[in-house]
Amino acid sequence: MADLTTGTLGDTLRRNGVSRRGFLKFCTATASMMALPPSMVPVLAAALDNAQRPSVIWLSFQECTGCTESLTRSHTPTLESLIFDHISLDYHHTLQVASGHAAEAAREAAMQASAGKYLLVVDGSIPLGNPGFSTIAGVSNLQILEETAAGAAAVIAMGSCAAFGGLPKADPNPTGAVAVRDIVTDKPVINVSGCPPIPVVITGVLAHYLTFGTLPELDQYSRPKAFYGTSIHDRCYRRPFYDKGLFANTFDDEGAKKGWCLYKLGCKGPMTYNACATVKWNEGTSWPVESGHGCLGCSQPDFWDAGGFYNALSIPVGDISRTASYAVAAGVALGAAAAGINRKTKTEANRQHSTVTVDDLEKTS
Amino acid sequence: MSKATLERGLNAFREQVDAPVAAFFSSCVSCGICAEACLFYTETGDPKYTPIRKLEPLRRVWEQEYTLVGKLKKVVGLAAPVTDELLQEWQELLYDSCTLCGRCSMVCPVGNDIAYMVRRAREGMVASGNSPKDVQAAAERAVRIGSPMGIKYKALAAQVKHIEADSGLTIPIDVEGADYMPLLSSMEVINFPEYIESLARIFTHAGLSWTLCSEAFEATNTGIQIGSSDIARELVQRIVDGAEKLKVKYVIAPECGHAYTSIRWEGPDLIGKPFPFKVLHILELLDELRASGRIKTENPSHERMTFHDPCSIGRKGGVIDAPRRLMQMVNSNFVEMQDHGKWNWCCGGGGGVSANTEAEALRLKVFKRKKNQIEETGADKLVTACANCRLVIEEGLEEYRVELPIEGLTELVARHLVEDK
Amino acid sequence: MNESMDFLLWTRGTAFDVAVAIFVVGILIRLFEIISLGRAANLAAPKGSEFLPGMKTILTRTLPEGGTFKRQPLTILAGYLFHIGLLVSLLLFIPHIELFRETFGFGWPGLPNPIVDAAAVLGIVGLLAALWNRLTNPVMKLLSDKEDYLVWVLTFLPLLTGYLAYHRMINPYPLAMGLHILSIELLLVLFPFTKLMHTFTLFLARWYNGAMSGRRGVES
Amino acid sequence: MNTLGPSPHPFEVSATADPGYHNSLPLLHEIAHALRLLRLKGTTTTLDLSAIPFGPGDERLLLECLGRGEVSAKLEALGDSHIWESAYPGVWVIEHRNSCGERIAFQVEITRLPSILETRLEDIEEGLLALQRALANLQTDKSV
Repeated sequence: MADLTTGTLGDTLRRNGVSRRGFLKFCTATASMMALPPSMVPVLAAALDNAQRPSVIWLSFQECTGCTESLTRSHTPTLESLIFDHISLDYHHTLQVASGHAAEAAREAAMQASAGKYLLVVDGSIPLGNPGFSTIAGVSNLQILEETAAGAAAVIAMGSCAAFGGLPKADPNPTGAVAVRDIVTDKPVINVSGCPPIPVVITGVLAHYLTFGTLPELDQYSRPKAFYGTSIHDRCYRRPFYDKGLFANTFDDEGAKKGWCLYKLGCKGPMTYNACATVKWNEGTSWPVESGHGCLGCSQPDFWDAGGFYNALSIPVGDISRTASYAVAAGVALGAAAAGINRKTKTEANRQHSTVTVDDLEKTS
Repeated sequence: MSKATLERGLNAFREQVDAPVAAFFSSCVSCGICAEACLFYTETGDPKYTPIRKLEPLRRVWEQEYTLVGKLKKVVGLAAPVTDELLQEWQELLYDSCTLCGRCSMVCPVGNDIAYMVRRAREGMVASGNSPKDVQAAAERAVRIGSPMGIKYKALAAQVKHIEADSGLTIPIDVEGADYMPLLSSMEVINFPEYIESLARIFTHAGLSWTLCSEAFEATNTGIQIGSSDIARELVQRIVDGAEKLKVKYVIAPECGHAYTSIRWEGPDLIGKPFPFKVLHILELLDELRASGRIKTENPSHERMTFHDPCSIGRKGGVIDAPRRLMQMVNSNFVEMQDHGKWNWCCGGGGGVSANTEAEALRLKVFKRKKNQIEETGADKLVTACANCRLVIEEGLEEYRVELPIEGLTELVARHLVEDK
Repeated sequence: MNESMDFLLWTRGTAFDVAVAIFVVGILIRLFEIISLGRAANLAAPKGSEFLPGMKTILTRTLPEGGTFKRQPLTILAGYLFHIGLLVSLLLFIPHIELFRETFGFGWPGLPNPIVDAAAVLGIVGLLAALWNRLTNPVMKLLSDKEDYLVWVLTFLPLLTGYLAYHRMINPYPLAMGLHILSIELLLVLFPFTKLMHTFTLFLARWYNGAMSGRRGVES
Repeated sequence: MNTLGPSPHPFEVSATADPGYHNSLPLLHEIAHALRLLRLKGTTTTLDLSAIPFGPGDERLLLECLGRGEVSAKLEALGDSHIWESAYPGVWVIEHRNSCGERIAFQVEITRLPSILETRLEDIEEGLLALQRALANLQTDKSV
């Protein structure tokens, strides 16, 4: 893994015995993944052939390793692996054999060797409440991130924790968790949100970086538009049911069996931007909505605190029924008070009435 | 001697705001539809005559005295106050250009009874001294002399004597225990004595016991027109006293619009107790007599006739079908105006407007609507049931150089009674 | 950092609670304010009853009298267009019904989205026509004060933001949704203290009108 | 391994029953349109099926509709790829799989011959060299 020999991706592939048709096939798949039009395949092929081998450092903070799982599980040797074979993953404390000081030494070596050029991938959020909440080799997450980010070309925040603070940040956020973007402000940060994120997204980002030497176009949340450009709702195959007003009301009713829209069961598809509906999960087998469960909105900021998972999106976060009941009680009390004041004003006016006679008709001048 | 002041006016406005008024003001969304129901707007095209706008002074008092936001606005000085200048400016709108016809109240999409509010707003105008001089003078005559036109019982007695001599009929005066006590409007005494003769003819024909009351013959009530319940109460009380003294069972309102409103609807509320007698409009009585067969008519006229509904009797009084049945009885060629019954257009002289010379030019201008309505029917004769409407229409037609005879429905019925019973 | 999502959560949380509370309390205060002013007893012998004619007028005033329609077609058409558009969008859009179900414990069937969408467009067109009418019709122009324009804006914004959010014409979606909810909260907060109250008081007003006519034997 | 057969779903979907969604139908129209373009102007079109939100059954419906024609090819490079002409000449289905058999791209190409099947010029050059070398070797062997 610490092989720092330079070379292009084309070299790597050919060394691995990849034919030109194989390479074209690979480029076709990559273009498809990056949502590039098929006409871009030759451009992609030419660029990838000459792509340089980048160094990657992967840091994990307050996280559950789900992101790493998502990325590495069952995907060897795959498209991702081709890319990953090409990159130099110089530090990943979950995956690497080395540990402790040896591992940290590897990280520092990579940082020095490729200063200003390496990509930094981060999963997990950073606790600001107390540096001791999460440390590696006795060094706080914050310190490691600041040090490592300083020499990075760009930072990829992998997963909703790194991108938005995620689960650790859920109310009341006991560790004072923050996202990478809250710490790293002077470098490009690409958020690859999701809990976990779709693995090909990171491959796509790397492919883009390798191909064009730049970062892909990003949305408002610094997420690659190619994957996060459309909402789950807009790409959902159940969308026609939403439009027709056909909804599942429970998880076992006729509507659910017929595959109707899950909006009423709390699907957060309309406000969630991700590529699940087309890329799907588990080797393209299925995805949450297809398997009968609404989208949780895991690629959106604060999804954990955005009201009940099983409440329709239009339902407010709080207990609106209770609020309304209290308000009715308060309204009746205040209304009675207002009524009392009005009656007093009116009674007083009646009391002050002085009878009008024909002698009073002219105005006092 | 007390005088009208702004303070008294504001207090009167405060008194006049009740739940309906508050509900009405809360509901207005300034859609302007009421303007289309008001002949003062349709005939002039001047938006200042939009009915709901005429209530601005009362609206301000409501908002500033009876709503939370209005009170807050007043505290921080954001509320536009009701001033003497405002009331002066609004006098024209609340008096000269409103006949209390109530047509706007019928079209308001949110259901605002605008005429109801104008009637109430006038209380504040009177108390603050912003009522028309002419109507003030009429009120004074009504209270001091007994009639807004200044006539006294002496004048009526002379007319009665004259009619009795001419017709050979008897007109009972102050007969205790009679069943029916008809009231008269002073216009009938002076301009249309035929009405008194017709009454005598009808009561005699039907064989009913009736009497006029020398102390309470005047039905008109300037207090209602100017908008002072205190004055109106005094005038209603005279009628109640007279009726109670003679122990009559029925008081019959004459062919006069606002008189019906005052004695039939506002009267009991003004004196604070239900009447010990029943109040009927003369047309209601005639229709009852027709239905029970007590009066019989003959030789229905073939002239093309149309009927003008006096607003206070029709739209605001519910006497709508009776005149139609009576017209059918005596006329075989009856034709309706396009908007009739509860949708009738006002003659333009109700609600004290005809007594107000300052309003004359405007009144004649807006009469165009009635003139057109009448002309569209192609009628040879106009029948109505209000002496005031009759005078206003006569004047209006003259202004527009239209020749058309006008008759009261009571007279028309009386003329067709079967002679020898 | 996550401004739009924080904003959405705020509008769906605290702000919504506050708005609903002000709305409910405000409406009750207003209704109490009105009804407490009372109505003098009617001592004149009635020609008809009050209750049923009042109820009837509540219904009949929904339709314009023929002559009025001929003279003010735009006022009436724009009024219908926007009221129907607004009510259909508000009451028959499934996400809204879910909100009512959550609040009141019961819901009702909704309409397919394209129909609601069309209704919203009609509502928007109706409101624009109503504004144009207000600015050009001499009567409405004279009658209208700042409040009339304020309530127009308050009514227009939810329809507009709802339409934009549904069609994803504002990005990101949480911002669109947040703006939509905020516009409704604005409406809710100012509702009890503006002419928007007519939504509730018109029932009182129409009833009083019908009842007062009814006792005089007139259908109003 | 995952093949073109239907995957198990929590509810039943059949190609004949109307499940209410048919993203395959508009796609078939698009294919027909592209085929017309190919005939008139010779324009080739590539449709990336993985960018289309298929519901359960959609893919099967599409493939059933397209059917199988007379040409079928298998490419063995970085895993197997299957390329076949549908029952409608000019409409090709291309399915790329990696060495684990996982699908990495799925396309419909409307063309006379899918470009991936064409031999690259560089490969021809290299092949020619290799062939010449082989021939030279043969001759050397003979001469010996």
